This record gives sequence, C-alpha cells and structure tokens, in this order.
Amino acid sequence: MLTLILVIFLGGAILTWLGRKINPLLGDLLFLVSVILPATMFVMNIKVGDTIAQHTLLGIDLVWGLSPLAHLFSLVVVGLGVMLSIYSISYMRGKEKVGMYYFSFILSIMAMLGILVSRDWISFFIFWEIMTWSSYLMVILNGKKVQSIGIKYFVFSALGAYSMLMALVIINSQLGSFMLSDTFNNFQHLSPANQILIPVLLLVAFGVKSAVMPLHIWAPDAYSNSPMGYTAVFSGALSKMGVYGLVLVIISMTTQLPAGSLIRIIVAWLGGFTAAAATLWAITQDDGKKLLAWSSIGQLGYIVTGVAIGTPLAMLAAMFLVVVHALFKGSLFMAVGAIEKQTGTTDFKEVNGLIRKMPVTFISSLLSIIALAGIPPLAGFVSKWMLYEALIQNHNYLLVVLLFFASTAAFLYAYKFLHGYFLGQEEPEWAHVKEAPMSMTIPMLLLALTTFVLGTWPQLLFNSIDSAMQYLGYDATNGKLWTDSVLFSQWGDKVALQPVLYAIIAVFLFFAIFLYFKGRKATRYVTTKDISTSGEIPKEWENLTFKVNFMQPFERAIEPFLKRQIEKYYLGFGKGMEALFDFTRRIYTGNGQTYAIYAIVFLALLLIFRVSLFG
Amino acid sequence: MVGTPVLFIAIPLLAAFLIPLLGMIWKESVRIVPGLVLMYLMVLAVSLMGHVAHNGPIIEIIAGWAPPIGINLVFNAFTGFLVTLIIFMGLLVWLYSYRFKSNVEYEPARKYFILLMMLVTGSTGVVLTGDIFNLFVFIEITSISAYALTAFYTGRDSAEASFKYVMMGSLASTMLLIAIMLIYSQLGTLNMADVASKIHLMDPTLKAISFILFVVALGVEAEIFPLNGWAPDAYAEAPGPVGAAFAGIVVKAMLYALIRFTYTIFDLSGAFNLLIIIGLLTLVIAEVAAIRQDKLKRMLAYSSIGQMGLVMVAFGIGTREGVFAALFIMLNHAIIKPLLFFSGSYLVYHSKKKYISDIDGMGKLAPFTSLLFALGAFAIVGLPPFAGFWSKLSFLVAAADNDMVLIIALILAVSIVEIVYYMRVVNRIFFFKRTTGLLARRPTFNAYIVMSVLGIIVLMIGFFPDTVTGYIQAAADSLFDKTQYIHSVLTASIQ
Amino acid sequence: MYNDKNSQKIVDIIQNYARKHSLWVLAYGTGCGAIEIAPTMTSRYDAERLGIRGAATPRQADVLLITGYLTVKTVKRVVRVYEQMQDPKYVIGFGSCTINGGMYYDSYNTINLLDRYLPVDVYINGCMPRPEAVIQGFVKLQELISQGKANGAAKYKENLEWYKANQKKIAPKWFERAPEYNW
Amino acid sequence: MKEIKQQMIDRILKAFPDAKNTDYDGNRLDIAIKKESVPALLMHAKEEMGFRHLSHIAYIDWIEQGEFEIVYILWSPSDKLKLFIRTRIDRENPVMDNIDMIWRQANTYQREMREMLGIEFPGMVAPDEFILEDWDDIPPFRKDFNTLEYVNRTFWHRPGREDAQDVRETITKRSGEEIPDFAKKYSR
Amino acid sequence: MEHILIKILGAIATFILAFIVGMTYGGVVRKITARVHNRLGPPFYQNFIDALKLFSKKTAIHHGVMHFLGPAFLMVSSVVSLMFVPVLIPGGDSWYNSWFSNMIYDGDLIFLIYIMVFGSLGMALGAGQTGNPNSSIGITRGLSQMVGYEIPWVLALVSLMLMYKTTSIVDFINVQQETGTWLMFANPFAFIAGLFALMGMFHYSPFDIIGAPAELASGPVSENGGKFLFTMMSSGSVFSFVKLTLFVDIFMGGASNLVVLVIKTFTLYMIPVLYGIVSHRYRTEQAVTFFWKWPLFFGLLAVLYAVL
Repeated sequence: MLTLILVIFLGGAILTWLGRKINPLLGDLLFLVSVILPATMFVMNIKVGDTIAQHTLLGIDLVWGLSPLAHLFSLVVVGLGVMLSIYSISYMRGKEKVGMYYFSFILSIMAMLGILVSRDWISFFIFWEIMTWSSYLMVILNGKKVQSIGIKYFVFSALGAYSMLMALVIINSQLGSFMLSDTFNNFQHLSPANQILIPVLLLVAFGVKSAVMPLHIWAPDAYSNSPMGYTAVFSGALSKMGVYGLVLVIISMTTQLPAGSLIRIIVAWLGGFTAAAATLWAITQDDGKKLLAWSSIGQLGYIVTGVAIGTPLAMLAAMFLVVVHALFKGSLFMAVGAIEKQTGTTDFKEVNGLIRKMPVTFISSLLSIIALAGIPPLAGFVSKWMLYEALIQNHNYLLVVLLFFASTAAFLYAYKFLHGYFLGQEEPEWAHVKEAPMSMTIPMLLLALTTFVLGTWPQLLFNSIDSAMQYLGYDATNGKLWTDSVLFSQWGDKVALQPVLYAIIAVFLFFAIFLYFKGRKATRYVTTKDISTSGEIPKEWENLTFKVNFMQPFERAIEPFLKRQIEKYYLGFGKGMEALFDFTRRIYTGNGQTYAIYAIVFLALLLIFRVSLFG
Repeated sequence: MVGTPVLFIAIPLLAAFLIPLLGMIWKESVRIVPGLVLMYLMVLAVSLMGHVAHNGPIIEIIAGWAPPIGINLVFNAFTGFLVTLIIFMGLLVWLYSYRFKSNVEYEPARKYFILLMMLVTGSTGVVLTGDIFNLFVFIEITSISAYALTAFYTGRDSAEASFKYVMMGSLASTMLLIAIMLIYSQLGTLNMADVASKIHLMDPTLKAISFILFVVALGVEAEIFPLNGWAPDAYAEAPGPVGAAFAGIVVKAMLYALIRFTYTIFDLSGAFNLLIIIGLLTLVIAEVAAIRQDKLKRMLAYSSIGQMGLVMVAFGIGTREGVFAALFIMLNHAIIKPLLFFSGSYLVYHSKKKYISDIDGMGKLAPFTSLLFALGAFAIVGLPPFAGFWSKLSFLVAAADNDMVLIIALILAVSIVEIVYYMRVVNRIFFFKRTTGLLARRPTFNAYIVMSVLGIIVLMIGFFPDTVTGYIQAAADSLFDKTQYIHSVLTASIQ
Repeated sequence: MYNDKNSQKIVDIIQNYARKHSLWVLAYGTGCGAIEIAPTMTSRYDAERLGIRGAATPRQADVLLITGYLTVKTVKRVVRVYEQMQDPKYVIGFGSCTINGGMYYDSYNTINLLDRYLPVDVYINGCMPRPEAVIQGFVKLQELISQGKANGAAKYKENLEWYKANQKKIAPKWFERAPEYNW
Repeated sequence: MKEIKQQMIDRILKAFPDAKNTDYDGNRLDIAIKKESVPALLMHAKEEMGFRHLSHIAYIDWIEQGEFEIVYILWSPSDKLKLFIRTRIDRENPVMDNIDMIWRQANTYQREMREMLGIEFPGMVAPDEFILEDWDDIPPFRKDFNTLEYVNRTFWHRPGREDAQDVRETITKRSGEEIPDFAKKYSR
Repeated sequence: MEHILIKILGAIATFILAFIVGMTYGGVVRKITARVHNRLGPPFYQNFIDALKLFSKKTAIHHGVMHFLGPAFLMVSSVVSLMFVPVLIPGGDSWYNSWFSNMIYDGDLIFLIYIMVFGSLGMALGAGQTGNPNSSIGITRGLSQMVGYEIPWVLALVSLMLMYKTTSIVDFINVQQETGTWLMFANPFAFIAGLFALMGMFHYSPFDIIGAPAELASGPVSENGGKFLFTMMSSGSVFSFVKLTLFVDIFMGGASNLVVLVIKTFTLYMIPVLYGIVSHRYRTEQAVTFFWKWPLFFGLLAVLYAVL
C-alpha cells in the first residue's frame, strides 16, 4: 500500500506535468487528484507500524514503516500539502512553468512522506535527495538570480546530504546495517571517534535543512525566491524534515554519549542564536517574503533549541511548535502569495492599505501573526511557554533570556508585516485590488483558525505528540504537564488556557461593543487621506504611508550586529576557493611541451619514490 | 554460441578494410556495414556473456600455440563485461553519428567509420588479449585511430589537439615498450598469465621500475594526472560522438590494461596506494579545473577525467567491493557521459566557440535534448534516484569498509564542486533568458533514439540497479580471482 | 441653540464643567503671535492650572487658537484643521490681525476678517496681546462654555453655505478639492 | 582688491564684448548684458571665474520703459566678490532663459518670478504653484496691479477701519490725554 | 453561579480601583511636574476632568474596523493582565481582600509578560490603520524601545526565578512573606535592572520619544480623539497600575491592604517620574542602546548573583 501511494505520487507528478502540456485544466485536475488521493490514502490506510513495505536494491534492504514520531510529522506534511495544493491551483493560474511547479510540488510531498516512512538510511537518503532537488527546482522556478541563490541552496543541501552520506556509510561499515533502528540500538558498538563524528555529521546534515545558524544562509533567499504556494511547504514542512532528523540524532544518539550533553548544549545555543539573529534580520527586511523567510529561520531556531534540550517538556514544546509553526507560517505565506497574486508585488514599500480590500487575508494574517508572536489566546503561546518552562527547569537561564529577546523582537517584524501590507494609506493605485479567490482564502483561514483552536485546546495535539515521544523513549507525559487545557509547570505553576480565553473574549467584546456600536451611529468612515497632516490635503498621488526605513531607529541600534553577516565570510571563502581553482586550472597550460615535461617529471618522481611506494 | 572471442577483433578489423571497397560499390554501405558489424558483435558479446556465466571463462588460443608461448584471448566475466560495454558504446556512437554534422558527405563518412572500426578493434583487443606485446599492438591501433579521429575536423585547433595527443601517445608507447622489454628480459615470457605466475622471480627494483613505466605509459591514455594534458583539448576539438567514444571506449580499455597490470600481473603491495594517490590527484584537479571552464565540451572532458580518477580510487581500495564499485562507476560513466556529450553537442550545435553561455535558455527551444542533458547531469553528480547515485553509494560503502574516512570526505567535497558546475549549466539551460540569437538544432532521428536509450538506461539503473549489478559482481569476482585466471589460461588447451 | 445656564440639563452642566476645565489647545502658530504662547503655557503664567494644555493634533483638540494674520495660503489649512476637529470645538482669534487684518489690512494676500471664514468664539485684542490677555481670553471662553454660549461649531454648521462661499471666494480650487464637511 | 576687480571686468568684457560695466565701490561688480548672453555669462562666471554661488535673483518692473529687469547676484567665495548681472526683457513678452540647471536654487527664484511678475521660463520643471495658489488676477508684483482695489474687491473691511486714524489720536480723543511730543514725532 | 457572579463583581471592583488609582497618579504626576517647573499646575483630579471631557466629545469619524479595535485590544491587554496580578497579598486579613483575587492562580509570570505586550500590538494595529505616518513612526519607536527594555526586565525576572524556583507571582509574594525580606534587597541587582526596565515601560522622559508631541503629533494616538482617546487614556492608567502592582508584588513584598499598596506603588512611581522630569529625551536608538548597556549589565549581574 505504501509503495502504491508513493508510486501514485511519482506517476501523478509525471502525469500532471504531461497533462499540463496538453490542457491547463487537465493539469490542474490531475494535480489535485495526485496530491489529495494519495494523501488521503496515506492518512486512511497507513497506520503506525515498523515494517509496512520492504524492497531490496543492490543487496540493501529498504524498509518502509511509520513510527509514531514520523506519524506526527506526516500529519503536518499531508495537511499542509493538501491545503497548499488547493491554494496553488488559483495561485499559479496565469503564471509560467506551472507544469514544473506541479511536478516539483508533488515530488517534494512524496519525498517528505518517503523520508518519514523510511526505516533505513538508504531510502532516507534517497528521499532526502529527491526532496532537495525537487525543492531546488522550486527555488529557481522564478528564474531570478538562479546562479547565486539556486547554487547556494544546492551547495548547502549537498553539504548536508553528503555529510549524511558519509555518516551512513561509516555506520554501515561499522555496524553492518543501514537500518535506523540498528544504528540507534547499537550505537554503543561504534568506535569512540565515530561516536562523535557520526552525530556531528548528521547534525550538519539536518542542521542545513533546519537552517541552524552558520548553515542557514541559503534559507532566506531560497524561501523568498520560490513561489509562495510552495514556500509554505518549504518553511512549514520541508524544513521540519531537518527537525525530524535532529530529533532522531539528538534523542537516539547523543543521549548515549558521554559528550552528548555538550553537543546538545552547543546545538541549543546555536538554535537560540539562530532565533535571535534571524529575528533581527527579519526586522530589517523590506519584502514580506524575505521577512517571513527570516522569521521561519528564527522559529526553527526555537524548535532546534527545544529539541536539543531534549527534556520531555522541551520536546513537547518543540513538537508542538513544529505543528503550529507549519500552521501559522503556512497561513502567512499563503497570505503573502494572495497579496502577490492580487497586486503583483510583495514589497512593503510598494503596497499598503489592503485591509479593506482583502479582509479575509487580513484576518488570517492577524491570527497567524498573533500566534507567531506567542500571544496567549493562540497556539504560539503554548509552545513558547512550554519551551521557557523547559529551559528554566533545565537551568538554561541565559538561553531563556535570549529566546525571550527574540520573541519580543519578533513583535517588530510582526507589526512590520501587518503594517506593510494591510495598514497605512489606502492608495488609489491599489483601489482595484479585490480579495483573493475562495480557494486561496479558505485554506489560509482554516490554518489560522486551527492555531486558534490549538491555542485553547492544545490537548487535541498533545496526545499525538505524546505517543511520538513515548516512541522516542520518554515516559508518558500525559497528565503531568496539562489537564484539560491547563498547563502546569513543575514548580507548581499553571496557565489555565480556557479561562484566559474567556476573559479575553469577554473584555474584548465589552470594549469592542462599547466603541463600535456606541460609536457607529455617530461615526462616519473617512478615507485615510483624511488625516491630520497640518491641515494639508494630501494629493491623490501622494503616499503618506510611513514605509521607507521603517525600522531605522532599531536598525541603527543594532548596526554593529548587522555589519557582521555570516554570508560575507562564506562569500570570502567561496572567492578564495574560486581563485585557488583558477590557479589549479592553470596546470593545464594547453602547451604540449609542458605536458611532456609533466610526464617526464611524473615518471622521475615515481622512480625516485619507488622505494617508499613499493618497498 | 554465435562465435568465438577472436571475432571481436577480426570482424571490425576486416570491416575497416572492407568499408572503402564496399563504398565503391554502394556509398551508403560505409554507414551501414559498421552498424551491422557492431550489432553482430553485440549479439555475440551477449551470448558469450551468457556462456561465460554458466561455463566459466573462454580461453581462445590463436594460431595453435599453447598459452605460455602463443597468443591467447581471454573472455571471462570481467573482460566480457568490458567488451560488451565497449561494443555497446560503439553501437551507440555509430547510431548517433550515422549522419552527424560532418558525416553527411561520403568521403568524411568513409574515413570516420574506418577509424571507428579500428578504434573498436583496438579496444576489444586490449581488453581481450592475454599477451603483453599483443596488448602493446592493440594499444597502438587504438591510439593511432584516436589521433586521427581527434584531428577529424581538419582545422587548426583540431590539428593542435591531435598533435599533443600524438606527442603524449608516442612518449607512452616508448615507455610501454621499455617496460615490456624489462619484463621480457627478466622473465622470458610475455603471456600475462605466465608473467603473473612468475612475477615473484623478478628483481624487485626492476619490477617496480617496469610497473612504474606501465603506469606512466597507460596513464597517458587512461587520462591520469598529470599525463592527461592532451585530453581536454582532444575532447573539445574532436566531434561530439568521438568524445563520447573516448570516454566510453578508449579510456575504458586503457584503464582495463592498467588494472590488469595492477591486479593480476604485478604483486606489488604499494600499487593500490599509488592508484589511490594518483586517482585522488586526478579527481581533485580535474574537477577543480572543470569548474573554471567556459566551454561546454572542455567542462565535460574534465569531468570525464575526474570520473576516471574516481574509478582509479575505487580500484585502489583493493577489495571486492571496491572493484565492484569501480566497475559500476565505469558502467554508469560509460552511459551517462555519452548522454551528456551527445545532448551537449546538440545544445551548442550552432555556436562557434561552444561557450557554456551559448546554451542560455535552450530549455525552451530544445526541451527534449535539454531534459536529457539535465537527466545526465543529475545522474552523474549522484543524485538519487538516478544511476550515478548507486555507483557512488557502492563506492562509498567500499571505502568506508576500509576506514578511508578522509578520502570519503575529500571525494564528497569534490562532489560538491561537481554539483556546482553541472548545476550552473542546467540552470543556464532552463532558467536563463536566451541572449544569443542562435537557434536550436533538432537532433536527427537516430540521435533521438540513442539519447532516449541512454536516458532510459539511466533511469532504469536508477530505479532498478539490480538489473546490472549481477554482471558487475561476476566481473569483479573474476578480476579478483587471480589464481583462477592464471590457472585457466595456463591449462587451456587447443580445442 | 443659544441656551443659557437655566435651560441646561444636568448632563450638560457636568459636560460643560468638564469641557470648561479641560481645554486642549491646538495653537495654529501663524504670524508673530505664536511667541506669546510659550510664556502663557510655561512657569510664569501657567495656563495649565486652568486645565489648558496643548494638543498635538486636531483630532484631540478643543480650541483652535489662531495667533496672527492669515494669508490666503494659510487660511485654507486653518479651515481644514478646524473641520478635522471633533465637536465640541472653539475658535479663539488672537491679535488684531485676525480681527481686522491689522497692519496687513491692505495686503493682496492676507484676509482681514477671520469670522467670515470660521466661527470665532472669542477674539483677543492687541498687537500683540500679552499672556495676561490671552488667559483672560481663555477665561472668557470658559465662561461662555459654562453658559452654553460657546457654540461656534453649531453656527458654522448652520451657516455652512455662507462660510463655504466666503472660503471659495478666495481659494476656489482648493475648497472644491477638500473633503466634504458634513458632521 | 581693485586689481582683482579690474582683472575680472576685463576678463568678462573680453569674453563678452557686448557687456557693459558700471563701476561701484567695495566688492561689487556690476555687469549689464543682453538677455541672450545671460546663461553663457553665468556659466562663464561659475566655471571660469569662481563665482560659485548664486545668492539671489532680483527683479524690477520698469513699467515706464516697458521692461523687466532681472539681476542675478553671484558670490565668489574665493575672491570675496559680488557680481551683479543685469539684463532687461520685454514687458509685453516676458520670457527668460531657464538657468536652474546651472544652479539648482535658481528654480525657487524663477518660480517666484513666474508668479509675481508673470515671466515665463521655458523648460523649467516646476509643476506646482509656489506661493500664490489659486491666483487668477494679473501678477501682483507688476506695477499696474492695484492692490487696494483688489483687496476691496476680494476681502472685507471691519467697520471703523476706514479713517485709518492714528491709534494715539483716537486714544486722545477718547480720554483727553495729551500725547507726548516724542510720540507725535514718530506717529503717522 | 454565585461564585462566578462574585468573581465578576470583584473584577469590576479591581478595574475601578485600578482606574481610579491610575488616573489619580497621572494627575498627581502632572501636579508634581508643575511644582518642579515652579508652576501651580492643574488640580490632582485634572485627569478625571480630561477623561470626562474626552468621553463627552463626539467621535465623528473613524478609519476602519482596526481603528475601533485598536483601543479595544489595548484595554483587553490592560484588563486581562490586571486580572492576573495579585493586587493584594492573597489570603491577607483585610475584609476586602477576596475581592481582588481575580485569576491570580491561573497565570504565571511568563504568561503575564506576553499578555502585557498584546495591547501594544493591538494599539499598533489601530494606529496603523489610520494611515497617519506619525502614528506608524511612533509605533516603530515604541516597539523598538520595548525590545530594548525587555532584556533587562527578563534578566531581572529570570534571576528571581532562578533564586526561588518559581514563575508564579503569588509564590514570589509568599517567599517574601515567609523570609521577611523584600526581593529588592534579596537581589538588588535584579531590582536595579527591573527599575530601568520600568522606566522604559512608563514612557516618561527620557524614553518618551514615542509620542513626542512636537515632532510626531503625539505619535500613535495622533488620529484618536474623543472616545478612542478616552479608552486609551483609561487603559493606560489601568496599565500603569498593573505595572506598578506587579513590581511591588515581585520586589517589594506585595501589599496587605490598599493603603500599603498605594504607598508602595506611589513611592515606586515617583522614581521614573522624578527622573523623567529632570532628564532630556533620548533618541530611539540611544534609548535602545542605553538599555543594552548598564541595565543589561545589572541584569547579568543579577543572574550571576542568583547563581552564586
């Protein structure tokens, strides 16, 4: 069944691509079918189990099964995949290279599910690479800066993939098996050097995908350069594959190591720095896509920190954030996509005042932003609270401060995002803009509302996370940390989510009614041109919205930080390598005499060193 | 059985001589006869492979002299595998160049196919022969036809490239001859199996010197660093299918000779380390040079050299898995590189200087060719689920089993370089705007077939690698089993 | 409209008390009169003890204080600011320039009578009026408010057409472009 | 100083033979020149002679001669010299060359002239009105513009203003106080 | 049912208390400022008059739904955070004590920090929709400054959490009750860092660039008059009460009855007020970097002190 599902995906991808060539409508239809049909089959039929399908290639057993942990992640992938596929139909209408988009979309969904069902490293790696190049196709789909952004993405992916490849061949040579379970169970049988080397290699591999700090530089450009319908998958699901790997490595490997706690602390701090630095970078962005891209990196930093700390609560928080981040970031990227679709730009400096034009988009963005900022009635708070609790329990106080700083600074870009698109002056230039079609707004609203529901009734998700964590070897956390929407910390503290929600709703309604219904009769809507600007009447073409250098005061404050880009060091390294390569290339002078001399010298050298070579 | 191994040498040689004669009668025959010959040889090779798989190696004795004295041909799983590969490549090259750019006219076509037949003769001879001097002869046949093919476009650059090749080649021949002389003077025999069984009697210094001379001599043709200066020029200046033939036929044959010397004939312990060292050098420097190339064919040429380095490293591992990986890489390389050469030469067909930048935006104009090129590029850098991945994986597994962690790291780092330059080209094809006004050239029908076949094989190996691994495994076993080789040759009798 | 203290309801009395003691002034500092605002507000004369404080924007302001001559160019803005203020609102004309044009009575570009364009509740005489006079003006306004007589806004609304005609006479294009005022 | 001034004048007269010099004391040079040569002379003064700064552009309405006079006032920071360049243009057809590409700030003065005198500057980029918004009368700084008539027509006068009496006299009348002599001296 | 009714009435009583105290403090500050300026100043009840006047003003225009909801968000943040702050020591002996135990057992310190910034986001949205550039500028300044003072604030709180292994405000009060030592003496560095943060939170000079009237036309509120401004003003008053009470609860041992509460909060309040009266105004980046120098240092010192 599992094989069938993957084959349907693969065949569907090719058929969609061909179908799109024949008739756009047929392509759309095939696309929907080949995402939703196998996704439904996956959800309905594939139950948690160790070995569901098995193949042998090259004498290597490829075993496919579904662990509870993978099941949790597969929910994210399938949910986002289905939502985004519905969204993509409208989003991609009238754009170029739709067939390629559909193809890569389906393939990456397949690859992600493949990663999750892989119970051995080889199929893990195969699907990992399929995921990489199908997403690579997406990154360069727009054809902008292909050579720099695309190559950057691919090189970093290859760095990660080859680290993994190296690790897994070493594992195989040492343990004689490619199975994940054998690796984790027999980890102690590895030599001490390999016990350090392999987790580090795998951390690099997964760190690249989950954009941990020094390995993140591909991410902002890759995220923002791929089509928005896919970026949601990219940030929401694809990067979570890195997290999935990190969970496996950290929980199953480093816990068996004496030096493991050091590695985990390092990774946790890297995650913390990622969160903080990416947040600061997000603040400086003037493009919604880039802002969200950096924001995704920051949120992944939280997740990585939670995973690396690895206490039950931290793990719970990280897993919860994995799901919630997929929801709200998916919704936000969809919103940006809708704006891009309707206005043709995503630059804050160009578009503004869409709140009355695109109310549904605004509402879902607002809910998602509140979740992103971690404000109580929505789900982001639950994960952040649990993460802080976990860190405090684990005595990582400075890390708490760092993450707290990151999450406070996140307000800046959250506001920048909302202000940039929806608030400010309503321009006559954008007067024609309409709300995005239903197939775009409904998925994003659904995702945003889900964050709302999960924020108040997180136990809906906790059970699933709980079984995933039991699979990883944690005790059942059920009942210890929450009961009926009350979160307990181990210091006897609690946050009761439902009373909070009711209080907020009650007070909010009271004042909203007070202001709105009392005010509405006497109050008249005036356009945003009618503002108190020293009595001046703004001309039609004058745009008074504050949008250039929006965060300049803050940028000035963090200027020393902004000067030091990691990317610069990489670029310097790349330039140096290119120079070295160029120097090396000149060995081939194109001159026959030189080549003859090479041959003679080579012969002479061999003859001179023959004793050391052959004894 | 459809025939005996000697036909692999005899028939193409005969064809080479017959082609001009037949051409006088019917001009089209110069194109058709080689095809027929190669098809027959393909059938022969496959049937012989089947025979070998069941009945063990075939030792054919030429002219009725028993092995230590006479010349014998050895067709076992290993040589059979290579011969099949060579014939298959020859067939594809023939089909592809049936009416290639400069073959349209009668006169160049006649020359071309004569030379191609000679090339096949020499290469199969190199692989099959069991005699060292005979090997030298076949190497000369191969080289000389290769020199001529390099200079096939009678231009200034082609002539220069060919001259470089000739120069290096004659240097190599001299050394080869000296090495052969050394062996003969010491052991009094030139039969490989015989030499192998007596090699321990040889003076260690002379043994090392003669091995070194063999390495240097064969290294020129097998494109090892630093003896491969001729190769980029030759690849770039020769016609596209000839480049493919070099990568798929000549280099394979020469590498075979090198491996045969290393594995079977000589018993030097350091030889494997030498292979690894020169293999790594070749790999690193070739890939590094490839990234800085601005002409497509030169880039492919350097990539080809790099792959050969990788094969050499794999052979140098010295285990059965290593040999398996090496043969697998060879097989993949023999399939993917021609695919790249074929599709690549159509992508830059109309371009004068064959710059990489001339293929910007080709994806729109020539979607099928571009797609195949991309497939080849994805496959050769080892992206799953394409063919290259499995060979790379088996290589890495073999290397890891021997604790070559640093070598693995180095090779993977070089692979990143490889990815960069291949992806740059693929990006240019599909995602750049067309800058030059050059139009795309539609591939001819036979070129379509060749490229499709290759593409399908790439995908097939990618998804079902087990279809080919059986043969490779048998070949590896056969190479590894030195005593069995010696025994089977020396005990062979005239049937 | 002109209701005296006796006819006020209790709500009005409370509201007027609050309005009277909380005058947020938007000082439209044209001409030389703005120099007198600073001493009025600061330590020596301390207008804040009467509940008078500056407001930053017309939306928050109660009193529009026009401190000098108004050219045609500024009168447009003043009218606009006045219309942006929220009810209840008052206008104080400050200095003789607002009363009769002052020394600029014969300038081609300076209006002479402010009350043709805006409903002035209180004029403060003088050129310049000293801070004492300013405070006296405010006290007068407070008296008017508590008596319910400071209803220039209502007057403006009643005679909107007349005011608009006067305004359009000096700057026709501008006032046609201005947003309609109908609250 | 004198030598430099003379040197300057000589240079100008050499380059522009039709220019007329008027001698002034101090650091002032005064050149009258034809309308057509003005931009060339300005360029020359700026680029060759060090008059890098345009201080002001003054304008005079010579209604009797039927001409407008435009005076470009330049300042040389290195030589501490002022250069007045005068030119006269026809009052009936008031068109002058635009020089805001030589000095950006000239744009402001030219816009003022355009509104106040009605001189056209072809090629000047200034879409908006500058000072006089909604003006539909003849330009107010022309001498044939009757200000009082315009004011009477456009604005209103508060009653009691007509006599335009001295304030002190009014006070005297009301209160019977004597005005001190010094006050009389300065009163209107 | 009766229980809930009492809760609701208690909440209303708390709100009224917070409103009155906050407003009065605001008026007193104006009076004190005036006296420092050698002025007579307005009466201490001036803020009530202003509020009444704003309430009685007509609100003739609005700029859209968020313009309405912005002040409402702000009020929600104030009131909800008020509900989670123990106004008086829980279980104290004064007869009205139970009125003010709203939901203090249902949220912890981290929760409170988040719910406190909720309002500024809401208000930012409201200000944004007005389309007035001054509002947006003020908002960015305010948010930037918030990022600045949040670090010393969190460092101070974390150091206390570290010392007493709790994140509950009630527990902090209890600790102080049991040991008899106020936390401002138990960890003075945390108190100093927190005090700096408090100064930032109140947006008094030198950190008042957010609503600088002369250059920004009062910043975020520049399009709000009448009832909008009334709501903002009252929520601001409530909010300052919340902040002061929270600070008193954590660092100064809480208050057992209202008199003590007023004394303690007023004393605390005077620190930013008096400092503000005599100091100049920082630019935003100066303010942010200021918070990242000495307050950050004291915060780190506090954590170090707590660890040792």
